[in-house]
Amino acid sequence: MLEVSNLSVAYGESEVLHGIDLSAAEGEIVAVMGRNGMGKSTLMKSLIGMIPHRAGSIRLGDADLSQLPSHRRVEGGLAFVPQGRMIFPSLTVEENITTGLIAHGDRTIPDDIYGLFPVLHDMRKRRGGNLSGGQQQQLAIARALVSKPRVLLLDEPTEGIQPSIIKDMAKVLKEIRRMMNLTIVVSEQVLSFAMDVADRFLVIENGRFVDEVAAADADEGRIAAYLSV
Amino acid sequence: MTIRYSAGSRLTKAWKRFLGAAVIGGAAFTPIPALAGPALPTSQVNTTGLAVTDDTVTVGIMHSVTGTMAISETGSVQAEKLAIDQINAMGGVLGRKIKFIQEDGASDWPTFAEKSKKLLEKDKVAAVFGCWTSASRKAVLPVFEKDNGLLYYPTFYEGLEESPNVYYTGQEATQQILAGIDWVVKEKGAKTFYLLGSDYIWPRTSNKIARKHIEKNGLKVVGEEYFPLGHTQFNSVINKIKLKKPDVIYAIIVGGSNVAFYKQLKAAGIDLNKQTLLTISVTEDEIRGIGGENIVGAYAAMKYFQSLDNPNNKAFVKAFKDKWGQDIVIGDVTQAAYLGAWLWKAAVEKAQSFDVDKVRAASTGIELTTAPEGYVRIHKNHHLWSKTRIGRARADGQYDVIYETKDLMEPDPFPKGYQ
Amino acid sequence: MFDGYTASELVSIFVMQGFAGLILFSVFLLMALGLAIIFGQMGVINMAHGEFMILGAYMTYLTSHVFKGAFPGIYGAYFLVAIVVAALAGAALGWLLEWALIRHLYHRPLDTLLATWGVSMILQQIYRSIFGAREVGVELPDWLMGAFHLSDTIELPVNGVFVFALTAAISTIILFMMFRSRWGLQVRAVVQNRPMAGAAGINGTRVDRMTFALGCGVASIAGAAFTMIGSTGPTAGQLYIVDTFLVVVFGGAQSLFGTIASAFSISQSQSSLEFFMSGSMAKVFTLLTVVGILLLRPQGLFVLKMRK
Amino acid sequence: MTSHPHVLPGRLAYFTGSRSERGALLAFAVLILVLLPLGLDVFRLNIFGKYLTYAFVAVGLVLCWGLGGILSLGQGVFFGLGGYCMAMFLKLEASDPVSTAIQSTPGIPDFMDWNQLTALPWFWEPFHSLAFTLVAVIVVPTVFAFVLGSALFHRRVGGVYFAIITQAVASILSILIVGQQGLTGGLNGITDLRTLLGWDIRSDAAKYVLYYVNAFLLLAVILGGAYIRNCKLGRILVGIRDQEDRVRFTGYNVAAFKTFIFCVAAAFSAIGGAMFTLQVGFMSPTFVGIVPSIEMVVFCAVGGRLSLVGAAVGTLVVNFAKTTFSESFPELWLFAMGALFIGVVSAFPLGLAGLYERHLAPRLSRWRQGGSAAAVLSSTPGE
Amino acid sequence: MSNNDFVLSVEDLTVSFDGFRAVDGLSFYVDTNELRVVIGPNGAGKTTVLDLICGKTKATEGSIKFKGQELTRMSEHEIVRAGVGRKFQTPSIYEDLTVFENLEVSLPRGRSVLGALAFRRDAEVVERIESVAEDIFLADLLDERAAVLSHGQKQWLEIGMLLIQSPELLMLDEPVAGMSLSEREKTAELLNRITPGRSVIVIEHDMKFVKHIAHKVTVLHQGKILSEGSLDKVQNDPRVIEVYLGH
Repeated sequence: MLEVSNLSVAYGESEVLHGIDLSAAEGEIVAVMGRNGMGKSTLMKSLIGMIPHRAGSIRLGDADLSQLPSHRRVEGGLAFVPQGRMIFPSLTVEENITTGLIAHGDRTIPDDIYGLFPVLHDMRKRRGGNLSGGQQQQLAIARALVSKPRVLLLDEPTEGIQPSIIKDMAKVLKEIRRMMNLTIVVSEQVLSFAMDVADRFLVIENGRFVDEVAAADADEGRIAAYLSV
Repeated sequence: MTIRYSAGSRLTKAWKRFLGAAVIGGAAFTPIPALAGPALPTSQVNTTGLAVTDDTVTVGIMHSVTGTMAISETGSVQAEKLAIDQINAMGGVLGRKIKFIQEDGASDWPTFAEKSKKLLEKDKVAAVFGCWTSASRKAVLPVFEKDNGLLYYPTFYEGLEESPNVYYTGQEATQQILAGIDWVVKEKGAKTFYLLGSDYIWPRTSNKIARKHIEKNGLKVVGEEYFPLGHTQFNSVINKIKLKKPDVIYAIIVGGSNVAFYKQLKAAGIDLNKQTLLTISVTEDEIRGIGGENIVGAYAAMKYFQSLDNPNNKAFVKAFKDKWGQDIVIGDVTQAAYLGAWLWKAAVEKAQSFDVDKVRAASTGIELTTAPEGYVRIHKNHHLWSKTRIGRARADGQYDVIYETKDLMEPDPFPKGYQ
Repeated sequence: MFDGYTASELVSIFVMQGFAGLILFSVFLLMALGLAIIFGQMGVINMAHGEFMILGAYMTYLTSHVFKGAFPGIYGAYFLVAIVVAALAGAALGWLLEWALIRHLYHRPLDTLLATWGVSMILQQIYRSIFGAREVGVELPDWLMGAFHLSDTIELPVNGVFVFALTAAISTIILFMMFRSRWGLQVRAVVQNRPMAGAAGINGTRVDRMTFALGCGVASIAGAAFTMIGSTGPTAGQLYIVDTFLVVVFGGAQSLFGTIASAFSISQSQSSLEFFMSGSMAKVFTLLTVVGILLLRPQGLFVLKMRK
Repeated sequence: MTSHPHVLPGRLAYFTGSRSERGALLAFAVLILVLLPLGLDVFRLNIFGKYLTYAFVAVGLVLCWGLGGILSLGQGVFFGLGGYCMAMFLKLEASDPVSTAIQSTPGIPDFMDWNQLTALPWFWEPFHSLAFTLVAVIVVPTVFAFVLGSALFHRRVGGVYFAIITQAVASILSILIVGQQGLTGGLNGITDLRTLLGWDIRSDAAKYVLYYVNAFLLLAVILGGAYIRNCKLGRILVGIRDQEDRVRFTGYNVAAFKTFIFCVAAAFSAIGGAMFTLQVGFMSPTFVGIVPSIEMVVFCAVGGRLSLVGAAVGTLVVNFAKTTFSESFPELWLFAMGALFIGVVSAFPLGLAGLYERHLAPRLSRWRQGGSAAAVLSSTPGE
Repeated sequence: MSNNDFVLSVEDLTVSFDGFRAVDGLSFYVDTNELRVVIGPNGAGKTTVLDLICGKTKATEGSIKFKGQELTRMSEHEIVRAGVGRKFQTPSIYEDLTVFENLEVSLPRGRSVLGALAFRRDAEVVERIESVAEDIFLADLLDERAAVLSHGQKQWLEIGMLLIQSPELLMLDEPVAGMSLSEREKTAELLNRITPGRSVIVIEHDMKFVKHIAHKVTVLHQGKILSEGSLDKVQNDPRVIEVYLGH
C-alpha cells in the first residue's frame, strides 16, 4: 500500500531525516515511536508534502506522490491529522469537515462520520477554536476521513489529550480501520496508546529507524527504554 | 475699462498704433500672407543664433502628453500643429518653413522646466507654444526670462503676471469674470452667488475678483468653497447650495472633478435650466467628459465657443476636423493655442526678424482679423484684447452663444481694486 | 456655525448630510472591498487596484456605446449589463496578472507593492493608447437621474440610492461567498493555515488565483459604479489608491466587517467635516485622524482573534 | 563566501568598506566629478545635477529600506520639506520691497500678495536668515521623521503598514500644501527664485558651482551612509531586518534604532531637496505626493537596495532613460518604466548593483587576481 | 522564606490566551550556579514560561523577580540589560553577517544608537570575541557567513551571542536540537563550563543530554509543575511516567 523509500529531509543545511524506509500494508496500523525532536513530525509532514524532502520516493499503490503538492497527495489517497490538530479555529465544525470534502468535490458530509463522532454533530455550528482538545482531535480526524483516504497519517494524536479520551481514541481508530479498511501510520510517544492500536512499531531516533517490533512480539520495556525520560 | 471700437475705426487705429511702434517699417502687416518673396538672408533675420536656416525655422511645442494633464493639453497640441501646417502651406514665415520639436511635460512641473531649458538652450527654438497649467508656466518662466525665449501660453488664467517673454493668448481673469457677472446680474437679476472652485491659484484668484466685483455691485456672496484637485464628492456642497438657494452658482472647477460635480448636481435634482450656473472653466473639451446631458442649461463666460458663427471660425472648425477627425470638439483654450503661431508669425513678419527682442518689439498692436474668435490684438501688457461671450450649454455638448460684449475687453492682469 | 439656518433647515442638513455620508460610504466600501479581499486575505499589496477600477469604468463606456449602436431600444438597461461586463473583464485581467506576476511574489509583500505599481503604469498607458488621454463620459440612463423628494427640502439623488443599493448587494454577495460558499470556505481555510489547508486537500494555488481575480472583479464593479458620479480617464485610478488602502488598513486588514466599519466611519467623518470646513481641510483632518488612530492601534479597528 | 578580515585597520575604513565598494565609489566619484562635467554642456550638466538630488533620497532608502528593512513610501515628504525650507529663504530674498513694489503689500512673496496676505506669516520670519535656513533644511524634516518614526516604531508598526501610513502622510502633506496656498504657494509651488545672498543662482557659473556642491555633498552622504552601514549600527540594522526579535533580546531598543535610520534617510532626502531647489530654481508640491515618493523607491530598487553607490547610479540611469525615452517616444515611456519596475522587482531584486556583484565583480577579481581566485573558491565553510 | 535569596523567583505566574491558560499559577525558583532543566510534553507551556521571563509575552497575573527586580513591568531590552539572555528554539542568528559580526553585534558595548555609531572594534573587542568563539567551538570560522554554518554550529553561535553579554540568567530553548551526538556532548560540556557564576535554564527533550547537565529538573504539564527535583526523583515519579508513557 504505502511504500516510502530512502526519504531524506533537511532544514537548510542540516539533514534531519536520513534515508527513511517505511512500508505499510493495507489495513495495517503502524506506530512510529520516538521522543520529541527525533524526527517523527518531520517524517509525517514530509509524507503529506507540507515540507519538501531532499531525496527519496513516496508511493501509494501504483502512484508516485513524492513530487506532488499536498492537495494532490490528498486526492491520491493520503490524509493527515497533524500534531496539535491544526483545525481552522474560526471555521465552524461543519466547515472544518467540509474542507476535507473539497479534494474529491463531494458536497455532503457522510452520515457515518457523525456516527463515529456524534459530538461533532451536536457542535457542528460551533467554531472549531472553541472545542476542547479532545473534540478538536475528533474534528481533525473527521476532516481527514471525509477525503476518503486509503492511508491515514496521524501525528501525535494523544498530545495534550486527557488519558480517558486517549483510550476512546484508540478504539475509534481501530473502528475506522475496520470500517474503511484503512492503512494508518501514527507517530506517538505515549506507549500505552500505541500498544493499544498498533500492529507494528518502528522506533525513530535522530532521523533514523533504530528498531522495529511487531505487536505480537512487542516488549513494552524495550520500547519504553527509547521513550522514557 | 473696455475700449470701444467701431468696425470702421478698428483698422485705422491699429494702423496708427502700428506706425507708432518703432520697428522696421515698410511691409504692411496683413493677415493674408504675401507670397513668399525672396527670403531675407538668414544672417539678417537671425542674429542671436536661433535654429533658423535658409529654409526652415524651428519652434517648440511643449505640453503634457502623459500624466493627468494630458487630458486637457491634447487640444492645444492639435491646434498648434494645425496652425503650423497652415502657415507652412502658405509659404511659412519669412520664407522659411516651420519645423517643430515636441516635448512632453508629463504633467510634471519640473519636467516642464527641464524641457523648456532643452528647447531654448539645446534646440535654440525661435518660439515655444506650450504650457497649460499656471504651475507649469510658473516653473518655466524663469527659464524663458533668463534665456530670453518666447512662450505663447494659451490658457485662460489668473493674471497677476506680465512677463516680457510670454504672450498670453487666452484671457486673463478679469476679462472672463467681469463681463460674465455683469451679464448674469443684468439678464438674470442675480443677487446672491455661491462661489466654488478647485483648490489652486486660478480658481481662488478668479473668485476673489468675482467676489470683489459682486460686492462692488452691492450684491452678496453666500458661500465660497474649494476642493482638492481630483475631488469627486460634491454631495455636501450640493446640500449647502440647496439650502442657501443662491441665484447663481459660480463654478471654477477644473479637470476630472467637473465630471463628478455636474453629474452629482444633476442627480441631486438641480436643474440647470432653472438654477443659474455660470462657469469660466468648462469648455467643450470638458463637456465631453461631463456629458452634455449633465450640464445642459449652464452658462459659460469665455471668449470662444466652437459654435461661433463667423467665416473665420467656420473655416477653422472645418480645417481642424479635417485634420484631427470629425468627432473632435474645440474649446476656448484650443482656439487660443491656435492663435499663438499666427500671432508669432505676424510679429516676425512685421519685425522682419526672428530675433526675440525684435519680435517682442513688433508684437504690441499686432492684430489678427482671421482669428476664429473674430478679432484679437496684442496689448502692450502681452495679453490679448478680446471679446467675452456667454454660451449656454446644449445637450449635444456644444454651446449656444447668446451674448457677446460689444467691445473688446482690455486685458488687465493686475486689476486695481480687485486684489 | 448654524446661524442663518432655521430648525427645519437644520433637520434637512442632517438628513441630507447623513445621506451624502452614506453615498461616500458606499463609494469607499466598493473601492475597498476588492482590496480587502486581496490585501486582507492574501497579503498582496495591489497598487494597480485603481487601474482595475478604471478598467470597469471603460468597460461601462464601451458597453454603453455597444447598446447605443446595437440595442437603442433597451439602452436604459446597458448599465446593468455593464456591471457584469466590468466584473468579468476585471476578473479575467486579475486572473492573468496573478498567473503572470503575483504568484511569484507571495513571500515578498513589499515587492508586490512595487511590481504592481509598474503594472499600474503600464495599464494607464494602455488605457491612454486605446481610449485617448481625454476623459470619456458615460451617459447615465434616465432611470438613474433625478432625486426622490422626501420633503420640500430633503431630496435624495436616485443614483446615490442606486450606488448604495449596489454596494449593499455586492457586499452581501461577497460576504455570502466568503462565509457560505465552498469557495469562501477554501479562502478562509487557506488564510488561516495555508499548509494545513493543502494537507486537507485544498488547492491553495487555485484559491489564490480565484481570490485575486475576485478582488479585481469587484474593483472593476466599483469602477463601473463610479461612472455615475466621477470621471473616467487613464489616470483617474491613482486618485483613489491611498484612500482605499487607508480604509482597509484602518478596518483591520483581515476583517471584511472591519472594512465596512472603517469605510463607514471615515466617510461619515469626512462628510460631516466637509460641512464645516473646506473640502481640502476636511480631507486633511479625516486622514490625520485615521493615521492618528492607527498610531494608537496599528492593527486597525477589528482584529481577528486567533490562537496560533 | 566573501571573506572579510575581521580586524579592520581603523575607523576610517568604515567609510569605504570592502574593496569592491571602494572601487565602485571611486568610479562613481570620477563619473560625477570628472566625466560628466567634461562630457556635458552646462544645460545637460544641470539636468544631471537635478537627478543627483534624487540620489540623496535613494541613498537614504538604501539605509532605511535595504539595510533596515523599513520601506517608506513618503520620502518625498522629506525631500519636499528640505526643498521648501531652502525655497522659503530664496523666495524671501527674491521678494525684497523693491522688486515687489507692484504688489499691494510689497516685501512679501508674490503668491501671498495674490492671496490677500498683508503680512509675512510668523513661520516665514526666521527664513530671512541663511544660517537658520541651513539648519532648518536638516532639522525640520528630521524632527518630523523622528516624531512619525518613534510613534510608529514604538507601536511596532512595520512592513506593509508602515509603508501605507507613510504614503498617507505624503498624501496629507501634499493636500495641505496645495490647500494652504497663501502660506505655501499652493500647487504652483514656490517659484521664481533668483539669488542666494545676492549671487545669481541661474547663471552658468552658478550652475557649475552648485553642481559641484551637490556632487560633493552626495559623495559625503554616500560616505556617511557607508560609515553607518559598516559600523556596528549597520550590522544591528541588518539584524533588525532579518531577526528583529534576536536584536531586541540582545538588549537593543529596536524602535530607537529604526527611528534613527529613518531620521537619517529623512535628513539625506532633505539635503537633496534643498539642492534641488537651488539648482532648479523652484520647489513644488508635486514632490511631496506619493507618486514621486514611489518613483524614488524605484530609483533605489533599480540601482540596488543594498548598495549606496548602486542606488545613486540607479537614479541616474532611470532618470537619464526617462529623459531620453520621453524625448523620443513619449508614449512608450510609461511602458518602459512599468516594465523596468516589474523586471527589477521580480527578476533582479538586488538591482544593478546585484548584477554587478554577481556577474561582473567576480570576473573582475578573477582577472585582477589571476590564480588566487581559485583559492578563495575552495575555502569551504566549516564541516 | 525570603525569595530574594534566589536569582529568579517566579510566583503565581499565569497567562491565558482567549481563556486558555497556557501557564497556570506557576511558581519556581532558580538559584545562582544552578542549571535547571525544564522538561514536559509538547504544549506543556515550557516555551511560554521562557517567553514570559524575557518579556516577549506579557503575564496575565503573577510576578517574576530577577535579582529583586520585577521583570513583568520591564520592556524586553531592559530585561536583557538587567542580565537575562534567551536563546530561541530555532537558531536565530544573523545569516548575512559573519560569525565575528554576529558576536560583535551581541557585545553589550554600544547598545545605544550613539554608542553603536561610536563603537570601535579595538583589540579588546577582538580578544573578547575570539575567546567566546573559542568557547563555542567556532574559533576557526570567525570570518564565515553565518548562513553557511551547520545547524549545530548555528546553535552554538546563538549561545555564544548570549555568552558574550555575560548574562546572569541564561535561558536556552532546545539548544541541542539538530545536533549530532558529538556536538551534543560538546554542548553539554560547554553548559557545564559556563554555569558557575550564573543561573541557566534549559528546555530539552534529549534525556541523555539532560542527564549530563541537569542539577535539578522541573517537569511541566498543562501549564503547571508536575514534578520537581533531581533527575532520578522525577524519572521515578509515577505522575511523570504516566504523562510520558501513558497507562
